[in-house]
Amino acid sequence: MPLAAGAVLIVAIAMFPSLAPNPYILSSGVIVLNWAVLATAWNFVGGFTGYISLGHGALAGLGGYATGLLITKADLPSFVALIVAAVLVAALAVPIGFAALRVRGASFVIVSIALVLILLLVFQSWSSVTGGSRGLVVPRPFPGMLRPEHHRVFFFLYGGLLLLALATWWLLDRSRFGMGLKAIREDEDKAESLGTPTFAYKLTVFVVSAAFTALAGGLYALWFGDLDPVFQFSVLTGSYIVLMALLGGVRNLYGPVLGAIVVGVALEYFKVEFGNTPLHLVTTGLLLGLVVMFMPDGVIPSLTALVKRLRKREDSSIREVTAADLAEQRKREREAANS
Amino acid sequence: MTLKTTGLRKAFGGVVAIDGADVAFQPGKVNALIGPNGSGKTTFFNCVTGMIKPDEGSVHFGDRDLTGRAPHVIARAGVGRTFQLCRTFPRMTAIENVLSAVRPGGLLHGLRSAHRKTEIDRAHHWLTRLGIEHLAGAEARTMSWGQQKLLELAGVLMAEPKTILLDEPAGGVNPALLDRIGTLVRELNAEGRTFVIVEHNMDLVMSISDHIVVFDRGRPIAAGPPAEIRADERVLGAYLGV
Amino acid sequence: MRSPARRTTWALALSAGLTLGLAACGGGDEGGGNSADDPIVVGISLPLTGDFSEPGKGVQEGYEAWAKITNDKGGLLGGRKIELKILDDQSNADRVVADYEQLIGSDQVDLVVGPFSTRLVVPSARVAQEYGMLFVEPAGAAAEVFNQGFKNLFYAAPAVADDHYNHLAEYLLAMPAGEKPRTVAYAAMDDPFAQGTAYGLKKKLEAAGVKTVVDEVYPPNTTDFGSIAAKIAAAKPDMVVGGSQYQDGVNLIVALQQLNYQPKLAAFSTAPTSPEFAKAIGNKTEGILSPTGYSQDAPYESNKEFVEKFKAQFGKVPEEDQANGYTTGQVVAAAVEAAGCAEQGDCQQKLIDWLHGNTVDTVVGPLKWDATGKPQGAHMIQQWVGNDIKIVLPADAKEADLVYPKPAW
Amino acid sequence: MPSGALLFQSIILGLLLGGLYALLAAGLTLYFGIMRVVMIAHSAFLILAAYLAWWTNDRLGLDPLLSLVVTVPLFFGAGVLLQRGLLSRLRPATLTMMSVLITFAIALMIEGLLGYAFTGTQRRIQLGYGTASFGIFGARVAVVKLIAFALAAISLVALYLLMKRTQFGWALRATIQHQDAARLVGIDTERTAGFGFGLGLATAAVGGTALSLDTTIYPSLHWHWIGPLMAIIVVGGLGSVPGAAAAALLLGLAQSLLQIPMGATWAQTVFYVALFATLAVRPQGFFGGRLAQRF
Repeated sequence: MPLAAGAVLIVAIAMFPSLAPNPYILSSGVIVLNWAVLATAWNFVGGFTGYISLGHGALAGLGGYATGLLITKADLPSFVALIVAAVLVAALAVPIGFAALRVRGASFVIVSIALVLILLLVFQSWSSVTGGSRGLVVPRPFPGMLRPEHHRVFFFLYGGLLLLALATWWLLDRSRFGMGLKAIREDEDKAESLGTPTFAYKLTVFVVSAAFTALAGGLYALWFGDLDPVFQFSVLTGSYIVLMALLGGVRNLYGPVLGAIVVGVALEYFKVEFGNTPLHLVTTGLLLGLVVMFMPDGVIPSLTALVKRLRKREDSSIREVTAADLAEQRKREREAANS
Repeated sequence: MTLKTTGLRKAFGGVVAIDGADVAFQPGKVNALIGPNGSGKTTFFNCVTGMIKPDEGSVHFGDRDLTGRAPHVIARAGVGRTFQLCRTFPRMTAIENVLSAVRPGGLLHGLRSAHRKTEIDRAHHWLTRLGIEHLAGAEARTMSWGQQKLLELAGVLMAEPKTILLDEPAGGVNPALLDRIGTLVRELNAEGRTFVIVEHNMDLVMSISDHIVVFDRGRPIAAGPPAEIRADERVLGAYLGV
Repeated sequence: MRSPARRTTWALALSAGLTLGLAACGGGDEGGGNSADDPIVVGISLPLTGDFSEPGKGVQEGYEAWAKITNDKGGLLGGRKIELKILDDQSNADRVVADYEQLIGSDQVDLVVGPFSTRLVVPSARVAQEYGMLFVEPAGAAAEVFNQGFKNLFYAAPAVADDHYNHLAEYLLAMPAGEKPRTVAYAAMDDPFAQGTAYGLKKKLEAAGVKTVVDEVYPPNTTDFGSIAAKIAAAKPDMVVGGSQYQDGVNLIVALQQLNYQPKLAAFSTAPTSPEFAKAIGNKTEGILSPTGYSQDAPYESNKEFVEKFKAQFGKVPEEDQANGYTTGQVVAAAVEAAGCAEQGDCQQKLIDWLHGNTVDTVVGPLKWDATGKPQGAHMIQQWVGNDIKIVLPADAKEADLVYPKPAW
Repeated sequence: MPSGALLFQSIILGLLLGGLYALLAAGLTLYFGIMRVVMIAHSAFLILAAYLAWWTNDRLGLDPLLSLVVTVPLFFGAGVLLQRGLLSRLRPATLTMMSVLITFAIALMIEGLLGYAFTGTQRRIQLGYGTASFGIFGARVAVVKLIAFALAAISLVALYLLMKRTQFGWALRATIQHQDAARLVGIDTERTAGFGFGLGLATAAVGGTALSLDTTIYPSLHWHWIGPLMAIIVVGGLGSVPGAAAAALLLGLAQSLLQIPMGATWAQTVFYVALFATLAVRPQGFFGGRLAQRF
């Protein structure tokens, strides 16, 4: 019952600021919620269609810069700028998606990484507009507000955005559109032969995902106040998002949120305990590798499977191979037989 | 509506897989496409259903030119197909597998719930008809090979195609199921659906088809009713490699 | 659809638990009282790894020297020892903010002082401002630091970046028309400080009619300087000015030398004052100029003590970065002694008010600030002569004469 | 209009750079040809090799070129291990996506370990002949750049001869062109694939040493290489070694020439513009590749 679980989440978000012992913990909470929104937004593409994007960090950065530039250059009010920025990024996602989604698999990942790198170059070089490596200072949306209060407001804003993203995911999941997307994830050719306009579906969901990602990035810009291309367009952001979503489980509504909480909290915790060392990268890489090799479906399905197995052993004969693997196997056998 | 190709040609590098094929399938009948291994039958299927773009020639369904169109456009035009190695959506339940074949309208249409009663009823109807209703809630990957073949067919039927292309329906199935598939094809054909079947099992082909097209080296070399084909020496020659 | 429901409940139960876990952890270090024995905890975030790790470590040594020297003399406020709490921000703006957030909000430090590099100063000064803390910093030299409207910020060095070359500009413009360099090439890192130094000089020379023939700005992570050097060498300017940090300056000089380009004058910020500089460019340092805000031989009272005790502590002489860190400490200490307090809360405003109205004697001379926290002074100019770097400008502080045109490198 | 000397100088620099790109892109193409793997960690290994060369020089006082004696066999072994131990164990259905993630994870680990071992500080080999150069028709060519180019060129020629003249090369090319067919004629494609990976990674070892001679290195530098390299293999047509080499020289030259009017950073975007244009207009690449559409 996703609704009941949603209620639990709402209560947890509502309670957290009053439970947080100091502003630092509250600010960490904002960061974790930011990750949760990003991972959920990523999952619109990753979870539904199975296309793994390592470039969502760039979309968030774009949302942040668009918000900041609209405020500083176009004098829009902060939150109007946020919405306009999300619309702009969604519009930009159309040509990006057009290049990236026409081809499958490898090329999509290449394009997603290239997106991060090219935007980094552009935002560093085009300093007359973006501020270049000096960064961009985003005016405070609530001038004069003291920092702890500022954190609290943004914690709730992020909470609202997360719930909106989850609700959208849930609605899509139940729709025929969502069914078509899942079919794409399972077998794109087959889905197409059954009448699903796969390219249009992929593009649409990519745009939706980009819009949510941009909203999270824009909110971050308003909260954080300083944008620097090196950190807004970092490949690392995308890899954390992928790790979170995969770890939590991409097929589950709350998987990415769970992943974001686990990884996000761990990141903050290790930073406080051990400082900020390059070993973070090693750990991230190691975890990502382990998840890909041994738990490609994430923690939630693995745990459920484990529980199921412990509960009723007679089920253990269920085959663990996919039809695609079977097909591969059969192809081999057939060719061997034909030779 | 007649499904027909004119001068269809497809080469992979230097290998010509289909070489100027002119084929017309008889509407309302069970058509069979036979030929030795490597004669280009599956490539032909892929060209017709848009999985591969032909180099030359055209594909028509009735008056409609489907040459080089995207697979989903061809599917929506009323040409459904199964795959040689039986492809289902492994992590989706049987009922979801069938429901994904609902012909989606525009994008807004797609936002409607996938679980509307009329669609679910239709899906259950096809699962029942194919005798796998009891597996409705099971994920496809947990089903047996034969069950998956039936599930795949159920999905195709859900899209309400006028013509159905089956790529080796008898591949890897046991004799009991083979009989069932044969009966099903005849029944579904009797309800007005055209079939085109690529098959190696000659018993099945001869027993259920009305019209047979023989492929060799990428083009049809003979066509006609089973009795005629059985007597055709060119066919024998093609199979024996004479 | 029963099993997804159970999964979901699972997930939520777990996440709720973690949320509470996050709330609970790190809640331990509440600030204690302020009795006379309690140390004064000074929170600092520094780039100990990443782009700015070299200067970051230099500043760290400066801070450490300050803490040791002050504590050896009995601490501040009649016996309270100084305790440094240093975090590594990896030269990363996101981290630097989280660091100060942690230092002020969670660790409840009594004072905070600045990180290294302008890019990191602005975000961290904002955190300090929004918590109402004094923020003295050793490295935010670029103009934009001072137009953010900060009221709590003070730059603990003699001059902002744009004024670093003031003495050199004066000297060049005073030369007879025939000798004066007529064409100049500028290459600067896209960094507020580094670019500020080069562009400060550029503005003054252009105003006097000296022609700019190349004007290149490169991002901080640039490693290949071949094309920039090719452009400069092809334009054959009389003088080349590099707005550099460290490695980029080294790389650009090497690339220029590979093309066998011989300018009459070469000025680079920061890099030439580093102790590793000569070795890094294969000892072909002849005639290179560099501005510096600090000299070990400067005659100020506290400087002698600093150089001597620093040598004893670290076994080497202090450079500019170390001096900057030390100066920052001196400024904060002066304010603390004058205001008679060092803790979060109302005390911080007292410290800020005092600094706005007074002059502080430091190892780089007496410092005073305008309302934006900008110091009022200029940098000395050094030149590599033989195998040593010597002060050549201004005239009253020089150790050697400026050599012009410079010998071939 | 830039002067002729500057133009000529840029062409020389572009060709020298293009040679290195070509060698590295050849490695990436090998992986992709063998098992449709986009090896994100290729450039991370490149930087690792550069660090080993730097370390050889800085800590042991030896010429950085000597590090090749160790790194080439080491990387070959690592490549075989990587293919046999990790990539060949992934499910074929999701191989492409998951292998990207695996190699991405490896890249992160290498970057992290380099940062841990050598800190994030920029490093540069200090060679006695580091600033030496000679003139050629008015352009100046740095000795170190020429050595780097020679290393790349020799390795490419060796790779070419290996692929065309040896039995292993035949087996490798057969495996790339049609795995199943190769198996049918008795080639042990599993083993060949492993060796192919080793060969690919060995190019990173040579490339890294060449790179270290004249560039500053830092742990996260590999991101600035993988982007252009991926663009090169897509433009060259995924899976085609000559295509990749041609694209590498062309784009390296374009980058170098564009630096004159646009500056170093903007010039780098030429790779990505080429990448997007290729995918939008001609996904199979411009130099006779064959695979992009399906992968």
